[in-house]
Amino acid sequence: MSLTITPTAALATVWNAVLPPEISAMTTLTNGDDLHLSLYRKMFQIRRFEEEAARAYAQSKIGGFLHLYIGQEPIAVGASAALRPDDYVMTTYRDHGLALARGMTPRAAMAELYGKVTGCSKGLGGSMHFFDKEHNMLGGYGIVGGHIPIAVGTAFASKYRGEDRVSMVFFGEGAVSIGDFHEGMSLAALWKLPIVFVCENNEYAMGTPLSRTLSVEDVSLKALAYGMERDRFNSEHVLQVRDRLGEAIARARTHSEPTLVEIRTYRFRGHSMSDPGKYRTKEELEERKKKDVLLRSRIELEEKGHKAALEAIDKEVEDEIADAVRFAEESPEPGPEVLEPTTYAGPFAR
Amino acid sequence: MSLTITPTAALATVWNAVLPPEISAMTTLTNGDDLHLSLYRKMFQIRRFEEEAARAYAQSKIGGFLHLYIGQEPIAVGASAALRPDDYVMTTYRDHGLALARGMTPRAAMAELYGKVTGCSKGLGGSMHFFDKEHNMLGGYGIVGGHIPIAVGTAFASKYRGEDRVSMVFFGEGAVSIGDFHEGMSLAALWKLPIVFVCENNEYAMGTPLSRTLSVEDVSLKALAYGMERDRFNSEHVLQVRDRLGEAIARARTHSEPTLVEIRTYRFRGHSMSDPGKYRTKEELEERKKKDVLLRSRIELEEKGHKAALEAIDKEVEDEIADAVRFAEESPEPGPEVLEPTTYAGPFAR
Amino acid sequence: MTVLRYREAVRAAMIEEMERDERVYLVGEEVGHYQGAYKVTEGMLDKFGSRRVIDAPITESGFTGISIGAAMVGLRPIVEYMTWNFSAVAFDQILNNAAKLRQMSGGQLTIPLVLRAPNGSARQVGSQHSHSMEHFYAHIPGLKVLAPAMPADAKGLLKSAIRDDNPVLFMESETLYGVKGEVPDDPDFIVPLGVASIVREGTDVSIIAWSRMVHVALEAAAELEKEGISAEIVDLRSLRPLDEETVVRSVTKTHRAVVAHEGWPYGGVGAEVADRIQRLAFDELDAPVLRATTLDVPMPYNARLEQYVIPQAARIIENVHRVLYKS
Amino acid sequence: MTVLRYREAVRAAMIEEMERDERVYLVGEEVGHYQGAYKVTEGMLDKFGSRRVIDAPITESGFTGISIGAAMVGLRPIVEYMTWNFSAVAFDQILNNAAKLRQMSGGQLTIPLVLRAPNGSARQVGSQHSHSMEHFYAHIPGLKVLAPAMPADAKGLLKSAIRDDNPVLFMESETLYGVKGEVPDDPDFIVPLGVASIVREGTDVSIIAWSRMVHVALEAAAELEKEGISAEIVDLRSLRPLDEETVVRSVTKTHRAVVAHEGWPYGGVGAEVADRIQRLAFDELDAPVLRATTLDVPMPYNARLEQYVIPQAARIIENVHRVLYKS
Ligand SMILES: Cc1ncc(C[n+]2csc(CCOP(=O)(O)OP(=O)(O)O)c2C)c(N)n1
Ligand SMILES: Cc1ncc(C[n+]2csc(CCOP(=O)(O)OP(=O)(O)O)c2C)c(N)n1
Ligand SMILES: [Mg+2]
Ligand SMILES: [Mg+2]
Repeated sequence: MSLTITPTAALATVWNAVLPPEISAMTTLTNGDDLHLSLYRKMFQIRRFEEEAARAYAQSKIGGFLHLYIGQEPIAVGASAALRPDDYVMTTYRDHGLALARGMTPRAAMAELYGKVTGCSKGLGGSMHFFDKEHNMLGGYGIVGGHIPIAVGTAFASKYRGEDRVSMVFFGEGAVSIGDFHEGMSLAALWKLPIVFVCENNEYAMGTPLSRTLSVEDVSLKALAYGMERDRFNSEHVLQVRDRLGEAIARARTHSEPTLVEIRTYRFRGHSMSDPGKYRTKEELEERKKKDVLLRSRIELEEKGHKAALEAIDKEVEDEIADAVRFAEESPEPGPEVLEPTTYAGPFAR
Repeated sequence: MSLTITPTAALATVWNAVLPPEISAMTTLTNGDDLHLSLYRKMFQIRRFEEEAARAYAQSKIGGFLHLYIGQEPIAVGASAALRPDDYVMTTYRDHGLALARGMTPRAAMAELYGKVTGCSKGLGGSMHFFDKEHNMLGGYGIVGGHIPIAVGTAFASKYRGEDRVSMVFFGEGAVSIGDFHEGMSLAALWKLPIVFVCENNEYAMGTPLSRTLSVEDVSLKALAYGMERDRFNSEHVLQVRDRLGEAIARARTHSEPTLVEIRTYRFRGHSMSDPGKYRTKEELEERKKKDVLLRSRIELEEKGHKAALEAIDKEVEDEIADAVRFAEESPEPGPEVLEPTTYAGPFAR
Repeated sequence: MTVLRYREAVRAAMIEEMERDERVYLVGEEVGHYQGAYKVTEGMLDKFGSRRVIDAPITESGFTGISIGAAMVGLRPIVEYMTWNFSAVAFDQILNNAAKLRQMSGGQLTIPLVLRAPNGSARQVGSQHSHSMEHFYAHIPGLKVLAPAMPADAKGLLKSAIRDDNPVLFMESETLYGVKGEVPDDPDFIVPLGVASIVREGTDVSIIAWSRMVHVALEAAAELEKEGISAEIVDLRSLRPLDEETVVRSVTKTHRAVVAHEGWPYGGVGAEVADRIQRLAFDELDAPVLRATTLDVPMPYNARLEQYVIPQAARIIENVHRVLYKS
Repeated sequence: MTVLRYREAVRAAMIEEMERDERVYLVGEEVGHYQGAYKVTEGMLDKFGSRRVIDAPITESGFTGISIGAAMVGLRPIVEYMTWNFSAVAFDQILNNAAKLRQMSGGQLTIPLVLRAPNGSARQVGSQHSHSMEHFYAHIPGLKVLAPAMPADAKGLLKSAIRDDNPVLFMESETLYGVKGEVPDDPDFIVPLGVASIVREGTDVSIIAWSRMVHVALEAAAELEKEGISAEIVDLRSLRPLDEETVVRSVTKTHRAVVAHEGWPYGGVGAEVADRIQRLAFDELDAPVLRATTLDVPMPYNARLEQYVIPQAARIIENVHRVLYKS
């Protein structure tokens, strides 16, 4: 286990500087510790899953691209806590966190990274393309912005059918300049569709800082152009994420109105495994790691006397991940026979 | 000549209802009547050019699409009066007005409609693709929104070269939902390029009224998402258009900063010649025709005692258009030999 | 049987399938209140209401993506582009999502989606509005591509397309919309994908065509008959899947082939057909396979030049003469 | 002569041309501060500054359009896409503006523009990131398309492309970037467009390839030699214009041809080459032209399946055996 705990009281200072007080004022966390523990468990599972994935990648057991979510876990986990199981979610290539948060098994996830037929996408998708229909995790997508209209389409379907499902789509701040973001936002606002757009603003698009990407730092202001509701906050606590997204989800579910939510966050690893991350200083990174929301939860729960529960979680999660790795290692690879039926439903069209 | 003059004092009432007073307050027109007469002449030339084009289209002398600018003339003419000859302009398929306003001869324009080799684009482009490099009219484009980044690129070139040219790009309110509008705006704002985006909001995109296209009626609000300056006004007078656009042009020229300008206008004809325009009532159309800015200029100039000058203009323009038609009729068609050299510069690549 | 115009056959297919299946809806620019830019969807808004006949803003990438998303969760959208040209701004959605979602999800998802629009040259609409887009899309596994020439096929194939669980691209033609033909009324009438039809039997040469060019090929065949040349015409109807058996059977009989299509000569469906013939019927061929295509330049506006650039009966005849070594 | 890697050869071409001509600039994602996603542009920001080496946000359609506009008024942009896959969102700009502006303006405008990026499969990057985009673009008149296999050709052709007055699409390959070769230092060294090169002489069969597949073809030829089969390899280098004379000359000598390329089998450049050979060298052919291509499915992530789908030396050899009727 590579997670080291550095207890520190003074968290959340950099963050608050960024936002006007009314928007950064934290929602009161009136929720029970049980819930917090279970969300902590999920965040921790994601963290450990990805640490092991990084190790397997270094051993060339995983190929292609591997984009880690480490540092951003409270977003996927908080969001999933606010959503219903029948709500639809979609995200980018940085998709392990959301998939696990929604309930994909670490086995199906790790096996996919290993390219095994027992993986969630039969080993055809890899890290960037986690799909889990059963849990309404409708994919990780590789083209920046391209999944945004797709997600709007799932919201369209819910409205068409008169269902009260909500769709939630995640994307980086690097995606907001591309055409499909604009078209997805425009149509969701015009047609009043039940969707929440979540911009995970981790300040970098690959090596490009936000300042070289956007002429307006506040991404949530884009909502004004569409007459859409907006929200903006720092990811400071998994329950806060759950509550703030909960408001947007309620707006979608009850009034069929979309919201753009910008959540400020930070990724502790490079853009992908092949990125040495030279574009940011060691100091910046260390500073941000001190504000790790996962750590913050652990400390809070420890202070509240849940040491034993946390240790149990540690053990469970370690076992789960070890099991997932073993499962992935031992699973068979897909054979050529999977290719044609995954290209077309029904007879092949040549 | 099919232009009928109905003198009426009470113009501009519908218009003012649309806008907050501070934005609709008309710029004082401190300019000489000579200028007004010359801009009137240009508007009148465009009107008469298009009336003759419509007639020729009905006689099948012109084919393909023909999108008339009738009703919107003060925009192209006011804009051209505010621009320098070396500034770049680009627009949509509804491009006759801008081409003539920039100085394209009615001969080159009419010959293009007739598909003759003496046309501005050698008869290869037709109505939608008027180009006149000499006058820096860099085209009429057929793909909605596609020309917006192109125009931004000309502004990029001016800045790259350290020139103080300005680019101006025209598009309809139907174009603002498409990806290329967003990408063009995003990059112009981020890179601070000397360009003016002019949305000619004529309330309809083909048969679709603005309310079914945009979730926010005020198109100029889109500027907020990019931190861009904006302006918004009704096209009420050609000198007012010139002055208001002049401000945006000055901002681009002096500070290399882009502006989004929304100008409310109205087209008196269908979307193209094949559109019967059933989506709007006769009453609406008649009401709007009463506010014809061209007529307004004529009345104003008449009231100021320029009757003789106007009559001279009538005659000159009639002669010019008749000459253009004659020229187009008599010109030769392009032969197959024009095809390859207009596909590639230099040797053909097969 | 009723005599319908091509546009009416397309409309009938949509109406029947929308009546049959509540999950089917139609979205596109001007498909509703305006009754369709080419009046294909006339009356459909009145019949089905604005929930199922949806006017979209000019956002082809957006509403294509939305329809892929809706299909992914069980609806069966029909997307109308005003013309196929405008699908170019939605190219990524078609290539990377419509064609890939099933595969990326390891077969968990199906995308029952129809994209339809007029394709190819119209009349003097210039270079940005005259593309034959099938040449781009037929290349892509995961998609199916249809291009019927006859009203009955238009109806029967569109119904098959709507019932298909894959993304199907359906290519109509502005210049075919007025063409009349007998069309079965039976709501169960469908035409299966991937089956070519011999629209004219002949013995001396096979002309392989689709969409509007089938009619031009028929014209050419009538001319050729006067010279004593008997041309067989294979109407592919379906470009992907492509019925190579029927093509090969025809060439095995005639020993000579000309592929006639709109669209540029470099690559595309025409090159694919030529390649399949030379590969699968090499020993049967008495002459190289030739192609009568649009010339290799952007489409000019001028009427005469446009006709010169588009393949005409004369260009087919010329190529037939060449494969018969009669030129 | 210096030994350079392919990526260094590409970089050298850009640097030399940017030094030579102030109108040339480079724009793309991560080309500047990050030194290029694949380090092709390493050091260029330092050398030329942020006016001429420009990091762009993720707006491929936007910065492609901007570059077309800049080219239209006299600059000579080089656009780097992170990979050619991402050009799909700029497809309309390339099809409708880059390729059409000269024609729409009746020849008034020229578009001296280079679009470049790695193309084709990389390693396990999955179905959305493994496209061979030349098959879409070579179809379009108004564009030129290059796909060099060797460092010297990469340098010489890129220099020609930058000096060309037309939009030129330049296809590199992530898996070629590390390949080394002798490259002339002379700043006046260029390789003309539209000239194929015989990279291996042979008498029994012609293998026509481009880009990475030239190296795979060389591998196959070495194997074939052990069996006593002498393969000639034609490296097209330039796909549009396509040097059909060299191809025909080779086939006239060997009487058999296999086209080897990445990308799907339906249509595309491979079908075009096969079609040209059967058309222009019909009487010389002793067997049908065959093709060794990527299989007709989206690219799988799994490493072994990916290798199975991508054309390998074995697939080329198999097809050579077939055209020699040895299988
Ligand atoms: C259309 C497109 N262009 C470029 C890329 C390459 N690319 C992948 S991720 C990425 C950066 C995205 O940054 P951001 O949206 O902030 O998300 P993050 O990676 O920070 O989560 C880029 C440029 C792509 N996948 N798609
Ligand atoms: C991408 C694209 N989609 C659709 C069309 C068809 N089309 C041409 S003009 C038009 C309406 C445009 O309306 P607007 O932008 O308001 O301009 P206006 O015609 O009113 O001047 C449409 C839908 C097109 N040319 N390009
Ligand atoms: Mg980011
Ligand atoms: Mg309009």
